[in-house]
Amino acid sequence: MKKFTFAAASAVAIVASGAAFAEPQAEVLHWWTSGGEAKSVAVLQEEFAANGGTWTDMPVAGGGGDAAMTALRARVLSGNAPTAVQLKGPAIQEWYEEGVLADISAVAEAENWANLLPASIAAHMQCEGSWCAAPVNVHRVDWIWANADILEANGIEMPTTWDEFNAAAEKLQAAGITPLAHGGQAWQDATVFETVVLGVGGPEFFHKALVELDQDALTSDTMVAVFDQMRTMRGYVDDNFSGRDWNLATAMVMNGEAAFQIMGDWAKGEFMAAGKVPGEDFLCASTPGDGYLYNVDSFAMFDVDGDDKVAGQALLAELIMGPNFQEVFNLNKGSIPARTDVDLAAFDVCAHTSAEDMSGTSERGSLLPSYAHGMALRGAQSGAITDVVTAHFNSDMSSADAVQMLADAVANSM
Amino acid sequence: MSEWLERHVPKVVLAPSFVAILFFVYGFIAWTAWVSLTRSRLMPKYDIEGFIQYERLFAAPRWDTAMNNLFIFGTLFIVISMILGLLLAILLDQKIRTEGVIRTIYLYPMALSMIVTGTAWKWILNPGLGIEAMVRGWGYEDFKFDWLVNSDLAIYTVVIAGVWQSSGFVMALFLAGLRSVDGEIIKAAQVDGIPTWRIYSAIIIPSMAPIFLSAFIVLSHLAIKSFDLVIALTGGGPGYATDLPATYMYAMAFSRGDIGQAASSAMIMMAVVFAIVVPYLYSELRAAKND
Amino acid sequence: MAPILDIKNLKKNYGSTEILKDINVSIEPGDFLVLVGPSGCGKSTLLNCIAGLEPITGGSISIAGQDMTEVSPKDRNIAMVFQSYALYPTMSVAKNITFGMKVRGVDQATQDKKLQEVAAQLQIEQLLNRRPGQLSGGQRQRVAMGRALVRDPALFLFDEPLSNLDAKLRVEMRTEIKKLHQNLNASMVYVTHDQIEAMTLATKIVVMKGGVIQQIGSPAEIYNRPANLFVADFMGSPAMNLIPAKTRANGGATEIVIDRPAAEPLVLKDTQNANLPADVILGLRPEDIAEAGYRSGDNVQTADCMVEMVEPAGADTYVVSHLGGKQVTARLHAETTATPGAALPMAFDLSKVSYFAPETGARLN
Amino acid sequence: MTDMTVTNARSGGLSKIALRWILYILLGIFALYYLMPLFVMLTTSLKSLDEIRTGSLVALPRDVTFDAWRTAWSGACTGIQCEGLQPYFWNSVLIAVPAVMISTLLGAMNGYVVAQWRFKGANIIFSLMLFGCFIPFQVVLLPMATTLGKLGLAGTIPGLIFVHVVYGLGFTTLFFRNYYVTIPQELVKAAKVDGAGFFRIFWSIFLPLSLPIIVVTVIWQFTQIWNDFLFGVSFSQAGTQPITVALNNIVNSTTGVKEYNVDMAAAIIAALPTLLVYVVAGKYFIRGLTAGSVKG
Repeated sequence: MKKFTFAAASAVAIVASGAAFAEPQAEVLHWWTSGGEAKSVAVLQEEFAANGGTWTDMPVAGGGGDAAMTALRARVLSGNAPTAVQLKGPAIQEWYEEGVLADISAVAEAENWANLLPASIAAHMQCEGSWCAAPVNVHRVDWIWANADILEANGIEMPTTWDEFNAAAEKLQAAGITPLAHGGQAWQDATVFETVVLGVGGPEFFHKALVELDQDALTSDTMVAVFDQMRTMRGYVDDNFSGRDWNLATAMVMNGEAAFQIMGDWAKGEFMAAGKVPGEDFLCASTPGDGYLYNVDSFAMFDVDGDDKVAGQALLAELIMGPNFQEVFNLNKGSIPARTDVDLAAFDVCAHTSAEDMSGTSERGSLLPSYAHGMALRGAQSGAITDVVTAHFNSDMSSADAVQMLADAVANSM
Repeated sequence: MSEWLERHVPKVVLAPSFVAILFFVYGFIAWTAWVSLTRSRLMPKYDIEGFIQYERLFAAPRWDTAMNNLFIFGTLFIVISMILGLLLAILLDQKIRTEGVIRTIYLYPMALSMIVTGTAWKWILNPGLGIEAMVRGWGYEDFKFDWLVNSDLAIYTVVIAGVWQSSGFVMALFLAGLRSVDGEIIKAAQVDGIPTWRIYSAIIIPSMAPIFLSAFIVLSHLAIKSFDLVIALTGGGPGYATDLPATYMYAMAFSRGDIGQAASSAMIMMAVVFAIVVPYLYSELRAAKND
Repeated sequence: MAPILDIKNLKKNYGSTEILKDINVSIEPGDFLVLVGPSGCGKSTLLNCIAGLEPITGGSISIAGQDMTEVSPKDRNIAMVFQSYALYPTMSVAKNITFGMKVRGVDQATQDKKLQEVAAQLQIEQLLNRRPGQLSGGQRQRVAMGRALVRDPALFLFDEPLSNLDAKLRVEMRTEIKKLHQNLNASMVYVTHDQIEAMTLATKIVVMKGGVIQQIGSPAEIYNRPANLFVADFMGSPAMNLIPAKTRANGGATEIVIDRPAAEPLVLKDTQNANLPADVILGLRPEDIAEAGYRSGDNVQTADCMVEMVEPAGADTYVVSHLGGKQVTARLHAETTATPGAALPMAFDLSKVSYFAPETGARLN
Repeated sequence: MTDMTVTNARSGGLSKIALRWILYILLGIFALYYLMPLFVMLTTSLKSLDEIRTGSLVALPRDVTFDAWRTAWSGACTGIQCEGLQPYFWNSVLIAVPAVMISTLLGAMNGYVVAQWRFKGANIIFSLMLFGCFIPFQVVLLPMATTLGKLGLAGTIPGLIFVHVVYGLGFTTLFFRNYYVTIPQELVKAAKVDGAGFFRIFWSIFLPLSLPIIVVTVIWQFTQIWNDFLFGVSFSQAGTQPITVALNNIVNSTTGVKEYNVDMAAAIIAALPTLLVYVVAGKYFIRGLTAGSVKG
């Protein structure tokens, strides 16, 4: 810890000498606007201000960042790019290829980011060998949340295989409880789908199918089995799931109307906001199967003119990866820090599980990017897959047809 | 010089607007046409690659659904809004004492942004929360109204909300039309002992043909541009069952970084608009010539 | 005296359509020129060209000795009264009348003075503060006139100003305009499709058809000696009888032979006109056919005619009979004893006769 | 038109009363249809978040609280600032008011030219402008962004005003053209003879005549511009974002805690100016339409 502080201080020194006397400026485009999120980002702003910087806030929420991306394109085309932008996954590389990203390697190398981040996450932050983005957090996507009372009342353990899950669901259904709370929105369907791919096919299959887009994997029997499981799970969802917001699904679990929900760890925030205690009122576990699907939020720096803004970028990058911000932000957000050396004492049980699993899976090579949250694939491809997944889930399409459609859609999106 | 200016002042006045429209509408359409022939992804690129984007577009089942939906939604939205608008206008035209209040009630949805109203509609139409639950709560346990969650019927809920938003405006158009019909004709008809409904169907409504045309144009413009409505109400779901060309295009351009694809879908949309608007313009111009 | 309005070789095209073809008209100060013709004949377009409201394709227009061909309406020293009156709806009557002066920067005192004068002249003093929407048709008409009068222009232009009034009011206003013309001794150009208006008002009439002037002349000339079949038919009510006939020379006179159904052809002898072609169309106004004994003169011929219809019209009685394959109307005295189905001796006053060539329609005598 | 009830009166007292009842019941049913979403929004905005989480969404509030309204106006987070809609409200006013005024004035001038000063090609120009109404706005975002950048208007309020004016021109011109086309051309002729020029005729004669259609156009444009999100989000930057972007930021959070009561209150607040315009000017709206704009 001490050592780190020293490094940070020297980085600031480097940055400061590089952009002498310019007061750091940053206009930050992000889509964290709801109460908890906003408070989390505010921490960053305060630190930024404490270091003499001026933070200009440019929030654009909506559609999981779609609206922000619309605004970003317009800003870049008009030659008026924001200083820093909330970007994630392959989109970072896509923007890099457009030649509009700034290089923050100076800060990253001074701060030794390469050793502080799990390798697969660090890869997302690099563009052709240089650092171009700073990670904020790690959301785990493959969580299954449960109402503790319901499980106890029905004598059910948290499932560790999909078969166990199915058995539990049958039991619950017989008891008149909706087994799975789900919101029928495309991205939620995709979230469930990728956890099933991971659980049924295993990490290697997940990587082949949803990262490499290997046609053999996409058309394999395993993929048919995945769609079969999706069909089974469609039976565990209540009739009115369509279009439901995820948080209303979470509320169903809280209120005892449903037993399980498969959702990333932001769902924890909803439970906490309602005063529920993890491990007592509600339970968290990874979805069946080995592996860890991460959704890493990060900030990319755009090429801008002006020493003040360049200084702002360096300072921002450094603060984002700073241990204090990583801790405070993630405590608020429900996620865990991206850097692995942050003290987790203040975090809850679920976060601990998440952190342990992250380092474990990182070693085993099963720390994988979430396709549903734009970490694994470029927009066109992940969108094409989601189209098929949601079409299958919301109709009586056969698994074989779905697999065929999936292969076609992926080919057509190239 | 001043003579010249005097003679050409109308053209000079119109020129800036015309140039603006030429550039910002037609220039941009040309730009879109160009981009639709490229492989633009995240940002526009300008190397022409042929009709690859159109081939991809027509190969995408989601685009089929979007066009089908536009047809279903467009037809129903326009027809129902017109019928409802006309009906409400006729009802309101019967010397209603509270007309001001009722008219405002019918008209206000136009003033609301769909961003949030969509959520309210989502709840109302959701079987577990809204109308179905309410009616079941009254004891009619078999009552079913689950269009929102049914892939085949969800597009009709979009129609319901769309009609809700726009029919008030159509009502206003028709009400204005009814009020501008020559009162003498109606008096004459009443003296002849023609029943009220016949007066409407045979005399008043046929005389409002231009209003039907205006309403049609406004409604088709809304139908083609419908975007917020779908995003807020169904998000295009279940699945992509309620996708419309406008939402398809937006998704391609801005969430999927597939600008070439978005441009090609925009061009097809524009062709549809063209097919609707050009006959209208033609009739407008012909009418102008007859003056 | 120099002509107050002189139009030379005026042409007007809309695209490739010729609206006015080679128009030549000129009037003296104090003239009341009426442009008359069926709708679409170009008379209103001509008026608009005179006003400068429509650009012309060729030729020239001069007003009060000045070439006005390229001059804008406001500088032509004209005033105009429109068919729809074109009163400015949001302005009071007073403002309507003074608007032109205000635009031209006439001082307030002069404006007020002129306004009072004109208002008194037209008896609209009590209307000055009203809006056009609160006025009756006749009152609007007066305001429109007032707006023109207050200009005191070299030339007044009227575009069918009476066509929106009811019959009684139209006659009243017609008289009023005539009186105005006489009192002011102003020069006026007046467009109408109503030939009675033309006859009663004009000192000079231009009959137009298809963009071409058919005849220019005094009302009497137009009425008595129409230049062609069109003018003959258009001017006068009931219209001139136009009867196909054959001619043959008989000494110094000409015999006119007219077929009639179920009877011997009617033969009339014209002692004043000779050298007519074999086929002619004979034009005779209804008042030039009388009951025998009621008309005498050098060139009056009498013949029995079968009466088909009798239409009493108060002061006169119209009698219709069949001649040369046409219905022929005669204007008889009110007390005539003519009865349908019976023969009646009738007098044809050939001193007033017009002959037209059947092919060209041109006047022959 | 106004005497329709006279006939009903003649056809007998009892059936007349019955008919009136049916009429009012029908009108009432439709009013319910139109009011339903507003009811849901209002009741939700008056509930506490706990009540929403546990209770039915479509029900009357058990305890009425105005906290959500207060939060929406001045406390909700729209980013790291949690000042509610308040600061954005003025941005919207600064955008909408000039944009409505300019586009209305230009539309009036254009409509005046197209309807009353026809010259060769004027109709074609008008049709081209009208077609501009139909262009999907998503299409123009990217080229417009480039253009605004070149003009130096990127991210500024004048830039947003400019965009709204350009894409409002088609409709405003259409409205005024259709209105002015019903005014006899002789009015212009008379004024020309009176010595008035193009602008004088416009200011002294046509503009005073145009109140009804101005009301229609202003209502239409104000609604469109105030409720615009797409342009607002694309062509603004920090400090110039309009209220719809703020509303969207409050409402549309993907992974945050959802406060429906605040969302609904915010939505109603954001819509208040347009609602006010409708209530106040609704009567003139109908009158304006009656006065000619619909006589295509």
